[in-house]
Amino acid sequence: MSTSLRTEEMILNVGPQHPSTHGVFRLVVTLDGEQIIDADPVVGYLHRGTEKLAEGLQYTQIIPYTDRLDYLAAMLNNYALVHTVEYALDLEIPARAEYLRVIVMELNRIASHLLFLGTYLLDLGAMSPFLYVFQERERIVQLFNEICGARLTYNYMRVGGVKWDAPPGWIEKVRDFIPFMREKVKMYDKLISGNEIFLHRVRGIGVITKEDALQYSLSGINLRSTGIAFDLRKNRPYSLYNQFEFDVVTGKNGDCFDRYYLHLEEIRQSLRIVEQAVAQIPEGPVLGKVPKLIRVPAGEYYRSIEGARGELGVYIVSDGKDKPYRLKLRRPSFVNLQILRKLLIGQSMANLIAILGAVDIVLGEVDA
Amino acid sequence: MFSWQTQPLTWMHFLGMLIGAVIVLFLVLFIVMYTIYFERKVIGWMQNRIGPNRVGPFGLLQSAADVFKLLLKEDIIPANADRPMFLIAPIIAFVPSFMVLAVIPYTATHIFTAGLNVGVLYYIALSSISIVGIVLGGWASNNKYSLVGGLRSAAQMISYEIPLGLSILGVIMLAGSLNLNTIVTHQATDRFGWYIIPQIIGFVVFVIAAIAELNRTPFDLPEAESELVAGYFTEYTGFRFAFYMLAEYVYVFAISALGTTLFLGGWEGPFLPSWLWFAIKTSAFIFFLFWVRATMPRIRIDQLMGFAWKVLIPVALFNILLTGALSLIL
Amino acid sequence: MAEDKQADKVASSETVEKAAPEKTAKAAPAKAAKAPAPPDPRVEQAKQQGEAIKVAIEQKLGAGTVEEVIASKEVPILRIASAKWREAITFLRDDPEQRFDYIELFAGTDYKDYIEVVLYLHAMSRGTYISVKTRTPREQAVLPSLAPVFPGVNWEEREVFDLLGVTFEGHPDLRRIMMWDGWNGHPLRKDYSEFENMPQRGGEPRG
Amino acid sequence: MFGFLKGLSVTFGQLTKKKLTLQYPEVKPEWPERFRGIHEFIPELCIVCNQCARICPTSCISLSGSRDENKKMHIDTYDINFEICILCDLCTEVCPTESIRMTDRFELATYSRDDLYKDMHWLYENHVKHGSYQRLQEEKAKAAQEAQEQAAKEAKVEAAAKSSGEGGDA
Repeated sequence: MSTSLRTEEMILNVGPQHPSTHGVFRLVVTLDGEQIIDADPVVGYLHRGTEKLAEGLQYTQIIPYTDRLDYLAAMLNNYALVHTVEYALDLEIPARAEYLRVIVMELNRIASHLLFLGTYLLDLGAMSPFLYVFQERERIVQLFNEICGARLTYNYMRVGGVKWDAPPGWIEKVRDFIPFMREKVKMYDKLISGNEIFLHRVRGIGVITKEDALQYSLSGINLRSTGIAFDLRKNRPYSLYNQFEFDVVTGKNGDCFDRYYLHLEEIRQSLRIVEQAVAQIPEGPVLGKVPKLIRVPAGEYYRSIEGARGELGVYIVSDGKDKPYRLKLRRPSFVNLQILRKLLIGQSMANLIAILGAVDIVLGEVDA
Repeated sequence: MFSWQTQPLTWMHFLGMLIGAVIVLFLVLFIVMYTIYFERKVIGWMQNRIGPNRVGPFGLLQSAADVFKLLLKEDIIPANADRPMFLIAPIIAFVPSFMVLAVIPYTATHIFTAGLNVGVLYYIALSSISIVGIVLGGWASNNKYSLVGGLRSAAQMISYEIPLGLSILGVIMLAGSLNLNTIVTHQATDRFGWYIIPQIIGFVVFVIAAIAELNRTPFDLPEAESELVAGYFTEYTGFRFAFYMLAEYVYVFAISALGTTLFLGGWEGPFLPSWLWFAIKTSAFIFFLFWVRATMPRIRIDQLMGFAWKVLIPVALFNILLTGALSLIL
Repeated sequence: MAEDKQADKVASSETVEKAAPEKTAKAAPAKAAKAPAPPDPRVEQAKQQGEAIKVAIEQKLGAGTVEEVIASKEVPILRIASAKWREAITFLRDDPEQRFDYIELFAGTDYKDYIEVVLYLHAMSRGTYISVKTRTPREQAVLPSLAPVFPGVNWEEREVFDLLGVTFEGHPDLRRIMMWDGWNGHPLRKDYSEFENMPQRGGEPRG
Repeated sequence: MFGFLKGLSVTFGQLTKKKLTLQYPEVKPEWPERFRGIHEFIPELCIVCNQCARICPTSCISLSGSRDENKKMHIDTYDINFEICILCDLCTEVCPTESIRMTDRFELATYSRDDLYKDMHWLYENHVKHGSYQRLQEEKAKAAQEAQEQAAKEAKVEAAAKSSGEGGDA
């Protein structure tokens, strides 16, 4: 008779309908007691074939589709597409349009980071921050609503400029928003950053090393949290970013706390950029001279921008027609999510949500 | 002071006791209804929302509507569940929550209170029976999340019973009695005033352990919705779910009442009627629980266990030593 | 009207299919010849850069490893023989002169005659980036997997496998990623038709 | 050490703050002028140029028109399938006559999918109940103009009556 206890691994399906997977994401976790011995992320539940659809659409028509990728930062997606097309066409963009783009992009980055803060704290069990962030986000969303008529799917940028000029008083509203937001960032610092329970749950958890970050092609905050100062706004400036003063904030340990804190810091940096942009914005047209039917010259083009979640790139193969021959989107969430398996193995089950939340994914972008 | 215990048991007295029990039952249900309402309002206000306001004036009937909804809902029993256990678990969790209320002295006249000489012990002993209901519910649901939730709650609640009991020991040493009525009267005459002052360490330990016993944020691991969906009652619906909810909120009231009695002087206080003093103190205690819930993230399970065994129990033991030493010296 | 449009769309996509192979097949090599006509200094510079890298690669891995050097704007594009694909990428990552240690983009394109896989490599220490690509025939599309070198291309390769039907040899976990296992065909291939490849309903079998 | 106390002070401070809840079904949100809601369609202005249907990324617009005796195009049917419309505003952007516009109506919930297929008449009526900004503006201007004309006419009639009266007198 055997005296050893028979143990069994437990397979736990986290998702696709689980409160903390932020959408339809499934994680098949194999557990040995409380320890995770394997984790298999399953994606594709939100796959809409954007890349395939884009092959049958004109460039202007693709813009609304990009709204639906990373739906928390649609302005940045808009920009990534039009920027690549403009790059391919070597288009000159009117100055005012570029300034408006920078303002809305940075505001959108703030809104997106705010939502990360809220949902991350909600994942960790604190529910008030989730409701607080929506207040500031609401102000940003209202600003967007005034400038482009939509709260989430903006469809604001056009090849060669932006669709609308800022309505009267809009720039002032953005200016008023900056000090308000600064106060709120301080409040979050006070509410969250010092909380012992929070610190215990995120410090030293889900550590990414520099080498791993590079090997796994991480980008955005996931990469910067490891200490690598790689921000496309600085390293490969596009739009007007070389004219603004801001810092690339990096973490030290690459743990969940760094990733959380970098979101707060990036909100501060984005506020700095918005402040400068609002102060400098010139008058003028907002749409440059663009042919009615945009035909990208044959060839292949890749441009990437610093999205809210990392390097957001658009790769266009054109055969000279008004529709792309192939459009590939480099979605930062999709690439960043790959490291999840490596981060989870060996951790205890209780850290799963803290790690998953800190990677900061948007399923619309993961699945495209 | 009138007490049922000193009277001979006649049919009339039995009837009186029965009526008294039913009154307490309804009173508690009423209190629970408005505890839930209070929680939703307080947390709503803290989150810049207005909270429930649709049913009745100021949403006062919201909880009643919720209870009705739960009672009218279909009672779904999962096909693979352990049927008898699944059915009985909510009741096991729920019944002790009411029974513990028997020893709480609400007013100066103990009309509804059993002046039990082992009142504190009775409370702690009965409240641990609820754990059985929770573990059974988690097990019988045959759901992995439920199971994890149920086992977590077993580990957590048993661990936190110890610091809870130890933190009360200090009070018992000062009062020299396990009877809750006596503890309240002692506090009125004690030279330090309410026991929160000489027993401040014990009080802090008590509050932390109480929150953990209640499975409330930041110790709400058994039902951590972002990890375990709903923990041990994931599979429960309708009135069985309502039983769990009810048990949870009765305990919120009961533990607040116990804390009030042990540390805040119970019904004792000047000018106002004693029941009002009791209500005010208990509400303040409950408010604190909700306030913490609105602020804190959730602690991790291993940290939670470590906290109980490595921090709370030593602190509580130290408190007992300190109390003993101080009462010898002073 | 809607039907008209539908028909129109199908027709136009067919014309793309017909027109594209000659055009793109021409375009890629033609560009090298065409570019000097209005000499774009960016392209010229990029090509020089590309040639230098080509020399470095071929020194290590033998002549013929780099099949072609072209450029798109300021980005040098090196086409690498598919047999040496992994070796070349490993070299580009590990060589102290190159140190292209970060993959920005991993994309696959169906060009009717062949399938091309494109990589944008970034050198963190220097801040430069290049594009490398390789080709594989459409039938029996097989490429060596880069996942052992860069674990971060794991899912990207799965995506290309799923949507374009390229098998990556040596990939640790080659499964469909976007579509479910019962899906027929590879949607991003140009000859894919949703009508011919009616997918199997329901996804994974239930246990 | 006591970082959580700071957090407690933050949440407590919110207790007295103004509450932000919008009592939605009773109180409707106020949308800015550019808000992209459900379309309204004004058939009189349409020249059947088909641009909206062509630019639509989801092909949710279908229309047909015919020539009248003056060789002018007239719209016959105009349908938008709101099951797939993504309210991207591209159709109003390309419309040369502004016959398709976006209102501030945003509630599209129905009990049946068939109800989401909206025809020309529904789209034309859309502004009446829910008030497209421009449309209302126009109507107001029109009403004002009519009132003015009416007043002018009345003044004329009066003047005429006066003069005729005078004439009668003479």
